Amino acid sequence: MSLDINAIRSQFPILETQVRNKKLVYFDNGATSQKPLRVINRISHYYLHENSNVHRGVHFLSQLATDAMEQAREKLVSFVHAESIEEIIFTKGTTESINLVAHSFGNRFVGAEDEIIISEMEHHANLVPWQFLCKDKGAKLRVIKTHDDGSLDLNHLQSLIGPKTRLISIAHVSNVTGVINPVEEVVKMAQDKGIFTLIDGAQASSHLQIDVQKLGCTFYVFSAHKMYGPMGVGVLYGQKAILEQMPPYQSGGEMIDRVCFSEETTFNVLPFKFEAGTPMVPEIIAFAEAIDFINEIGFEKIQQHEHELLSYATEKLLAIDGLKIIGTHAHKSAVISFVLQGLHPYDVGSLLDQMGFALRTGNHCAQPFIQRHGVSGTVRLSLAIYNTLEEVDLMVEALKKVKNMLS
Amino acid sequence: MSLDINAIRSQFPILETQVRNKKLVYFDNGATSQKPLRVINRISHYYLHENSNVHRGVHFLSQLATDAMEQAREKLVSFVHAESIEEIIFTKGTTESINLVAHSFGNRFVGAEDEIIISEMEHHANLVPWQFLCKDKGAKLRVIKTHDDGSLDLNHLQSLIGPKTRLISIAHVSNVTGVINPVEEVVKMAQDKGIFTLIDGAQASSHLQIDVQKLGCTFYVFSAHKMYGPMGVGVLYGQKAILEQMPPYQSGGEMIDRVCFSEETTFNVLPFKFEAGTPMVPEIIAFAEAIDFINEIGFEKIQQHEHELLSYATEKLLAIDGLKIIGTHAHKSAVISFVLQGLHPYDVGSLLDQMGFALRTGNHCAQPFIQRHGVSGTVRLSLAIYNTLEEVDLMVEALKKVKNMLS
Amino acid sequence: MTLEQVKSELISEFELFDDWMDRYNFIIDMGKEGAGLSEEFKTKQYLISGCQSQVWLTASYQQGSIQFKADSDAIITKGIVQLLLRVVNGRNPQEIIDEDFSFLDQIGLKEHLSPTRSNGLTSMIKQIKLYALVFKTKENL
Amino acid sequence: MTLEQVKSELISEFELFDDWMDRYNFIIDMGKEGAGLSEEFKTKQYLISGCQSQVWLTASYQQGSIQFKADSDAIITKGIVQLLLRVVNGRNPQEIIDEDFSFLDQIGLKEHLSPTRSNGLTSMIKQIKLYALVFKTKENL
Ligand SMILES: Cc1ncc(COP(=O)(O)O)c(C=O)c1O
Ligand SMILES: Cc1ncc(COP(=O)(O)O)c(C=O)c1O
Repeated sequence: MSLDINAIRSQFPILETQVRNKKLVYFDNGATSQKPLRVINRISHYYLHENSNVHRGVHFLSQLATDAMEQAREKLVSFVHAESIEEIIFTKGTTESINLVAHSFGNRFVGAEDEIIISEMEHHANLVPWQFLCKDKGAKLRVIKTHDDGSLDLNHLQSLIGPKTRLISIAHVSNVTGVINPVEEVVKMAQDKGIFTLIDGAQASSHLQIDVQKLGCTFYVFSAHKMYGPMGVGVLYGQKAILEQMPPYQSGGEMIDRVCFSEETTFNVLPFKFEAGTPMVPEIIAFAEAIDFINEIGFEKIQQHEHELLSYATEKLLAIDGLKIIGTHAHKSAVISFVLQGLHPYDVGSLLDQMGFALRTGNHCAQPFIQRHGVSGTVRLSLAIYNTLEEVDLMVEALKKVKNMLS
Repeated sequence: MSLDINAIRSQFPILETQVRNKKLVYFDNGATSQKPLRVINRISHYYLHENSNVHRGVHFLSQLATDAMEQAREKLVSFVHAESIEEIIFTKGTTESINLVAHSFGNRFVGAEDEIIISEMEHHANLVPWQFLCKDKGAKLRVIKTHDDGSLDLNHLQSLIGPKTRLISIAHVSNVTGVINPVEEVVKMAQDKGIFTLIDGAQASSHLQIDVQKLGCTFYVFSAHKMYGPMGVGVLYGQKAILEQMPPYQSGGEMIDRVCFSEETTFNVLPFKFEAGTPMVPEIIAFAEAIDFINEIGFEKIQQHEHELLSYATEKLLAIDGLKIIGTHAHKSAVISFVLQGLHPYDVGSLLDQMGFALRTGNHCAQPFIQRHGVSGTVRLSLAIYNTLEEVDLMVEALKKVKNMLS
Repeated sequence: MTLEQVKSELISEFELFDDWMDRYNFIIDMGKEGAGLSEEFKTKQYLISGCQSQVWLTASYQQGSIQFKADSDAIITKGIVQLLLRVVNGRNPQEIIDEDFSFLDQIGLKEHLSPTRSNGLTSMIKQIKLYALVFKTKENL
Repeated sequence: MTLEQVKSELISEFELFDDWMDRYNFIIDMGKEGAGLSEEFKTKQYLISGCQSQVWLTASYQQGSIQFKADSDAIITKGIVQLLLRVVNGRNPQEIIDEDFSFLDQIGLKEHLSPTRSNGLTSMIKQIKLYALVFKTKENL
């Protein structure tokens, strides 16, 4: 049975918005996805019926909010196939998750002369924190090269791995090209040498089934807002044994066991040790609702639909003269980055915007990767479960118009 | 003209909730306040009509979201009377704001043997980050004593200030007792010696008018969720000249100007330098809505109403035999912490909860302060603009029943 | 009585109560009357720390059955502790290991056992089961 | 023509356009025809960095009036830059300092000037005013 696209679209009222008197076509899902009504309503419901601070409260509402939040954590455990709730830490998003690891894992496990490996295609969020850490610790940052088709150069990775390598941190899916990295292989290469791994799943979690135990990575991170969930919340999955050895990151309420001026302050158990301060309770609860939304459709149908969109769009776009796709590797998620010969992505994006299309242009927070491909930026089309073939057709037509105007 | 309490309450539908078949009486505002409909609706509106990622987008929705977010920042500028938007940084909340300062200010301005002064009454969020920093830097933490009535011992503070003092960080209002600290005086004492100041305004921002320029503090921090706004967002106000000298905290997208593997990575301008990753956009926008809610009532009326509640509740509670208020200082916000002789706060709280009252019991994340008063915890009543004298009456009656049951 | 019988008995006792006040009065009475622990056992060694109330627990093992003693500084917590001990005292390790304590649910005290309720009760149940496991292991040596 | 006259002229020109396409075609033409800068000036020194398109700006001052030259790698940005220069070129420092550039609003280009739009135009206006200020200060020395 295939996807009932109308049933899905009807859950996203914003898709019917008029933008500049034209119907919105939303192709900026890699930046943030739209949210189904159930997610939006879950937040309102929380504030209308359950709102309270969590964990420390004796009273009914506080218990209600706490239970809802902890049920959401359980849902995340199943979603990524973690072992226990102790491995699921709520953060602001992918960026904070990686910063947490860079700080706490870095402090415990990374010393002078040690090496961290990332790749050329990383988003700044999986790049700058490691630059900082390396500078701080006197460690070295090694960068895996990529092939022209946007895929990882595994031979180069093999040559970078050495006795000093402590961590390999790479994207599951590239946010610029949509190329899916062979994370299983990479983790395998790392495990053989006792090297830790972090997988940046920001662009994967709404498209691919995640099984951290099967994968065997040390850390896996992602953001709710890119997977039909609310802004302001994300996850750090970490192996319990490693999280336990890491010092806390932020400190304050909730992550404390005992505070004293004379004795050592002691910390709460996992996962609370890493969750200082009042958490983003409604966002966490609505995150679970987004996961239900995804699960109810199922990854099989999601992938089938998105693959169809991707193939169709790729074919139609390549038929445009002078259009070049950056990232032509076969194993891809539904993202297409392209340039039009002689045209600046900003110009293309500005005109498409006038016609109602929401796309992203620029360097996609991955400046080194963009430079490597010798362009000043790309136009990026990133698709989601609610996009349609008709929208792709509209965009291809619009693009032809844009080309005419600019040439 | 006095407050139309019914008009206010009607904006908070959750206040009509039945809890355990009794009408909810919500006295846990110090932990988190309830939200007026306009704040809740603002979040839904965002997701239904404006949702998009901010700042980097060329397209219409992205511009809409960005403008709304930056207008919210402007609103915060006026709210605290900052000089410019560069001084308003959005964080997860008070805890993150303080951690940011402890990290970034700490790295730039605090060295071995330097001293940081906090007070005995601080919330763990304004205590543990400084313990961490001091341990890390080899600096010393000095703790201002408090008087038995819960007020700061300014003579002791005077004696703690020395040539090595770098920062004084204290609460504007104590979350345990409601005592309002003489922050103007403290800042004055610090300024005279070139000492920096941080004011933890978590318990002040919905009760007192804030004017950071008049006050002259270096930093002022607070959380939206304690002031009728959403969870998951807060503010760090910092003086531009100081923020500019501080290194970034978290790193990733948005806070970067230029990233390169060979050259030094350069950072974005203030305030973005300190806002890595996708921000909590709808929360920020709804925060501005909460500020409108406060401004439309006005601090004068808020204070008048809350003062009336406080006086009334204090009088009624003190009439109960064996009840002792912790924090009897005259200059107080609408918070009452009390103990009932011979009774454990957990027992009192559990029974009050059965009767529909939402109060907080325990150490209120201020263990050292609770210990100093020789109790195992308190029952805390923290009032807000929508609370009524009748609710206080109900609570006093309930408390008498509780006493009977437990004695 | 078997463990199951004690549980049924408890459940029937609670069924008699009309409202929360009766239920809590019963628990409070259990707390007041409970043997508790003498001060020498209220030390860090026996402490199970909950954030808001403290629980102390000791255990001894003789002829196949375990005997627990416990106390708390909060009377309601102590009362619930006494309820628990009524069920587990005199049992053999395996019985305790197998017990899921869901009967507390049936007598309307579920909320006190939520792992997010920081009164120390959840930790106490963990500790009770840990003792049982230790005694069982010793037995098998 | 005075500065106000140039602005009025621009506004009337734009009023003739029926839709966004006409407006953008005009801007694109301005961008294509604009003098721009020779490569030697497209260096870091003259760069005003926006995140997505780059703008380069130079200025010279003679007999009380300023002459700007500018370029951009994006054609729309360059077109808008040409519009701006049509207004500010040949003016004296004070006129430029006093101009608020809200006429861009009136010709439907407000969005390009939003400080949150990272195309470098806002920074360019800042830079134009900075030049004016510097020249004015020199004048008064
Ligand atoms: C691959 C990748 N990593 C990290 C991030 C950062 O995510 P967030 O902004 O939600 O922290 C993004 C989002 O753009 C991304 O695409
Ligand atoms: C005085 C004080 N400081 C800091 C905090 C921490 O605030 P948040 O949990 O919103 O980060 C609180 C909240 O309880 C507080 O009352």
